[in-house]
Amino acid sequence: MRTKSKLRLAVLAMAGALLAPVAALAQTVTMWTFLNPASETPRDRALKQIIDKFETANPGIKIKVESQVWFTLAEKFVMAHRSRSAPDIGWVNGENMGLLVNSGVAEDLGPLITSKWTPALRQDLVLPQAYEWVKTGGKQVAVPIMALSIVLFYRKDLMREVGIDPAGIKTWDDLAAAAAKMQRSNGPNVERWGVGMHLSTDKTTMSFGANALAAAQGGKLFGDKCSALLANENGVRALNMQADLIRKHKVASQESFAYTLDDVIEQFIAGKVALASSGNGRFGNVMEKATWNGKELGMLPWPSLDGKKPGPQIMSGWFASISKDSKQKEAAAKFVAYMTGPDGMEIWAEPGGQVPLFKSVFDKPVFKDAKYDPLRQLSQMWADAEVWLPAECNAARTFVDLNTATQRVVLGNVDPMAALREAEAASAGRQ
Amino acid sequence: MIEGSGASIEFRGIGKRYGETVALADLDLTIQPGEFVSLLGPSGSGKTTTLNILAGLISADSGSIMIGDTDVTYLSPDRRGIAMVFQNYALYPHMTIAENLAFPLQARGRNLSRLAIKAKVQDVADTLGIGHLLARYPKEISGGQQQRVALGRAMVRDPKVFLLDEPLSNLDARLRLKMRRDLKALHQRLRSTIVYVTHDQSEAMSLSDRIAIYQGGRLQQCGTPADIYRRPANAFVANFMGEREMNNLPGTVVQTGGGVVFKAEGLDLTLPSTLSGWARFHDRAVTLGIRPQGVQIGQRADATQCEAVLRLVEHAGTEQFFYAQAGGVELSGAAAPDTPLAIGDRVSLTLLSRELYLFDTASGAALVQGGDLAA
Amino acid sequence: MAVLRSAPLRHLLRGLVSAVIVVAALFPIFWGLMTSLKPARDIVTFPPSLLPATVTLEHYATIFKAGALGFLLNSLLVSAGTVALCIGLGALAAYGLARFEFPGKRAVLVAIIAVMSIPVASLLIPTYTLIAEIGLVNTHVGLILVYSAYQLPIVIWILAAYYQSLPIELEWSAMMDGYSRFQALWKVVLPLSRPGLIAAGLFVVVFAWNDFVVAVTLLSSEDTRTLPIGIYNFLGFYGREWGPLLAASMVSTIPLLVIFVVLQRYFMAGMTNGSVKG
Amino acid sequence: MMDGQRTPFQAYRYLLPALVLEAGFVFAPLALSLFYSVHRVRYYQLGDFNGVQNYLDVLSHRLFLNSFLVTCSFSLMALALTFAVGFGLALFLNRDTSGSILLRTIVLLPYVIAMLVGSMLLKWIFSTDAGLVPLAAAWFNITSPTILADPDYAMAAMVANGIWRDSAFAMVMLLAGLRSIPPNLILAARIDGAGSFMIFRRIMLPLLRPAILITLIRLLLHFANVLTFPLILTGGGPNNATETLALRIFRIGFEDFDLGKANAMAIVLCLFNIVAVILLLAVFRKTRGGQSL
Repeated sequence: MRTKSKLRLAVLAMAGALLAPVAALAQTVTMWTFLNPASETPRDRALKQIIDKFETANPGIKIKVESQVWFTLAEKFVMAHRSRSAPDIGWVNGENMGLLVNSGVAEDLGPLITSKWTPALRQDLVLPQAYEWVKTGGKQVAVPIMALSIVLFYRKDLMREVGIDPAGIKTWDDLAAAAAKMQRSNGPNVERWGVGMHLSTDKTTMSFGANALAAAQGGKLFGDKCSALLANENGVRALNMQADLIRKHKVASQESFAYTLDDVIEQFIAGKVALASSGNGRFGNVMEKATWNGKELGMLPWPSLDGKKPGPQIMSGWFASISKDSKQKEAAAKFVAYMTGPDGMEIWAEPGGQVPLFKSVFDKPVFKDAKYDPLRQLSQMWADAEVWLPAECNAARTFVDLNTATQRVVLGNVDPMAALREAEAASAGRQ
Repeated sequence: MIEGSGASIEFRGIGKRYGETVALADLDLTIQPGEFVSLLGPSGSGKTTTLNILAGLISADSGSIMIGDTDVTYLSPDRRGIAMVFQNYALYPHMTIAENLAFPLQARGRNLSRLAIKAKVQDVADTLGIGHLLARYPKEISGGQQQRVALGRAMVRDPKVFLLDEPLSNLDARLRLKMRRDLKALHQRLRSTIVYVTHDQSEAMSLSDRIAIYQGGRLQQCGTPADIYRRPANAFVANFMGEREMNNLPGTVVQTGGGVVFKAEGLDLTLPSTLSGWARFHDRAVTLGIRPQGVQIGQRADATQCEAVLRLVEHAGTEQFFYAQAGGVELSGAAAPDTPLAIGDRVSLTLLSRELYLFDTASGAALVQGGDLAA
Repeated sequence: MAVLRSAPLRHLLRGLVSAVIVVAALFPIFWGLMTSLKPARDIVTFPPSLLPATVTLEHYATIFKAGALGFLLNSLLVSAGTVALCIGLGALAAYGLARFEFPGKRAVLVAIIAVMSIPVASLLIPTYTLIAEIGLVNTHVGLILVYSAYQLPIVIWILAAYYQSLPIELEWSAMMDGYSRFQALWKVVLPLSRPGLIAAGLFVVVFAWNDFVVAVTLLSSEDTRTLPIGIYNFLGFYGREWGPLLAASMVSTIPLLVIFVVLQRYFMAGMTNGSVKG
Repeated sequence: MMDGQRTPFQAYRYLLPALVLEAGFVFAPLALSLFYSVHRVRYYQLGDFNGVQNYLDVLSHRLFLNSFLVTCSFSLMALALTFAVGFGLALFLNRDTSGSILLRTIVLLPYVIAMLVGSMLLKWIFSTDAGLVPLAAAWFNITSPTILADPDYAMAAMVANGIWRDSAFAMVMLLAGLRSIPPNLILAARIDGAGSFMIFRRIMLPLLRPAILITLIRLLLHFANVLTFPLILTGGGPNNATETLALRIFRIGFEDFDLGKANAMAIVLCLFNIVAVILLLAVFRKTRGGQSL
């Protein structure tokens, strides 16, 4: 028996050694974000600057960043909360806001941040709805860091080449025609597709069809109690429009069904597609990395089915929330307030390339430069067509349902209405 | 010469090396049709290599092999018309005895009907007395029965040549004796050529028409059991044959006034007059060999004598073996079972002349022996 | 068999099949390696070039800047811990199974088979809850314990078979010589079982080093992240930037390759003794 | 006994630590899974008991049948081909020549590198962007197929992923089986006049039965439950053509945030495994009759 207890001791000792937790400093605020301050993209650099400036101004507080994959960030935050290992601050993307709102893991930021605002600051907001959007039961569960929408990227050089005026693209048919002109083939192989679509059922977000449908329904995708509004005439038209880009107009690769948003952007950067949807947040990144002249990057307002009004800008973005379990809510709130306040916004705009969420920041002389025109254009587009889908609904997966329906129609030869009914049921099943 | 249904086998200059090691050196050996030949030797002596080359399991580096009139040197095992019984029987564990026996008959190119196979299997099984075991699996029968199945699997094809690789070594002593007898009887009846590998000299002696004895990859001698026992070609063969090792006394032969004397360490043995011719070996280092059976208690006329003290006595049923100190050497000898022997007794020993051998110490080659009175 | 059916045709055929095997097995890895050495702009050009026109280590620099070294160390720690725990507990348990008849033996054997057939995917969520409950979520210990629980059955299975192939007389004689049963296991059985231990250890390493499904669930912070999670995150950070992704993949592959190339003969020998005899 | 009183329970002194670990980290989560599966668990928050509702929900979903069939067809195809290739490799590389040893090591590489990495490498090869597929298509002068966006090709790609990675596993197991056949038996059969095919069919195959069975069971369980292949290589698409049961569990749990249903599905997958193994055993038992004389 002696040898055995020795063995047990050894096992315990080994376990103990591994268990020894990393000692945490008293005033270290941990933040989960999808950015990586050590990296070089514009937004990464902006975050680094914000943290540096904040830490200089507040020597007692250290901000520790732990980078996560963007598409699992929200769920990780909620799960970590359940296991009492959540960070103080967690970033949540708009598509997954339902998770945050429904799970109740976020501290009310009203008393900590927004109630401290001056009336002047309130008047200064570019997107007041972004704040209202993440209020539930009077509680402010998060505040916006950057607003994003899925926009249409295009290449000015290609448009010029084929002689199309971007302003003339009003309907989806216009878009298909423009795309067809910009497409380049070499024998049986297409070297450059007209449009890049992300129709995968994996890690996805709003696609063309979802935008068209929302436009046709006056900006609505959900009815009461998060029931998705898909299976109707508009839905069929939107779905067919999306599917026709592949099967009829042949301006999008069938591989679209395997593409995620990331894939499409990579294609666009590589010059393999002429038009692509993307989060506007990547504008700077695309410009920098493009294998063509990045200055030729432009944004189009969304077309619509009838061409009367541009399609909606379905708003999303990154939001900051503070865990209810945080032991240092005050310090965390201080940083969040800084990061999302006017000072932080200036850095998000330059070098971050984001639309600052305070008008006063945009009015500063430095932002008069032409290189900020895209940001101005964006905020104009938002003003024209801003739409917020209900925060409490699991919208991200409803977009997937719509993609699934499109795949069913094109690859499975299912009737569009039937496919949409399935999608609607699937969406309802998870709310 | 025995005539039979077996085929002759001829090894011509067969050699096999593994790197620096010579497994078999330049083997020439002819086996007559129907002959039972044992390959005898210690492990690593080349006997199993010979068998495996004959079976086609390994290929020779040089030389050729004939079975009957066919040169089989480059033939695969299944085309040599041989059958083999392995030391551990190599019964197929997943087949019943019947299936095991039928297996060789189902091999490619043997278009036998189901019925014919069945009849043949039954026939062979009955011959070997295992007809009642056909439905069982190998692990369900005894070692002796497994041995018979292995034999039966070899017999079922009526091969011209049987190869048996120490087939009795996994059996207990009594069963081994019984199987030995059965095997002999079987050979008498079948008259196939049998090549039998063993390291047990008594097995080889009792079974074989001829014995080929190996050492260090070389064939030392090939002859009838009596021949090999009586006329060993060298000290190794002489020592290997027989239940017990010979007494080996290194020394010299000298001619003195009293006759021819063999001088060993601290012991002078005066040879009888019949062996006076041995004086001609006076100029070389020789070894006097004598089997224990040739060392007896008591005095006899015209035989070599010496005085000794008994050191150890073993009773072995039919006889007694003793070890006695004579001068500087120890001699082992045999006595009748009822002879009173006690340790410490002083005895007179007689060394029977016909049991005396003289070997060249350096080469081990036999020079002369007491049985050859002409010498 | 050795009896000469000397045909150069056979050699040619063998060589051809071998070549096909090598290409099929290695091409994806080779292609990944070459891609990881190409500058970003060359990666997506058509037609693709097999070898990089210009070799760059920029992608490797990128991933090491993003903390790949830390992930590598975490993976080493977790793998080593899992192997140690699995072998430790497995060697004991396998001995119990190999050398004793006891009530409940059948139940234990069935349980071992059962554990091998439970899908890891189905346990992820409750395991997370449980691990969180005992405060081991986002720790290496938690991961090691879970990995070990998943891999112990195969370790026990391999080792029990290996022990059974060893003559029990060796232990008996050790016990005659005054060793306790446990000491006999430690001093006689285990040293003789080295191939079995290595084979079992390699199975465990392959799992622990490569797993990402379990780790992605149980780990959250950057400090604890193992290499596959690091790579999975690169997938999120860099999207389709194949350069850094493939560079990270190559980095994750090298340590295991080395281990396997060195130990592969033990791997075969350890599996050979009895573990497939049921 | 020398080290204390011998009892029938002595063995448990050796087994206990392992049993405790299994109980804690396999059986307890399994029990918890069962518990969750009969509760409403939304957004990682335990809700009310709701009986078999979760089971009814997941089983009645259109995609359940789809993923069930996908899992079945993927498992069977991957199993058959991987086993065949693995067996071929084992026979081809059975001898211990230095060439065989080198080849065995090479074949093992896809098995030892991370599944995630392997699947990513293959995705890179199969994607149109890498240029290999269009290049190959150009050789044959056909339109370049979009492998990952075509339901059939995507399934084929996943099966290829399985073969590429796991043939080595089958090879190792079967080689081990081959090694456990006493060489004498093969020699004896050869001398008994059996040709290579007969030796293979009558001696090797029957004696390999345990090894074959274990290989098949482990491969089947691996394929039926594999998550990484569809998650990384195909994302379950297109048109859910490669969405296996395991991926669906993952999706329901981590994308729909419905742990109740995910666990119900997990229990269903467990049962699927058990049934699959029982079926395999039954098929195996049946074939046994055929080999007798």
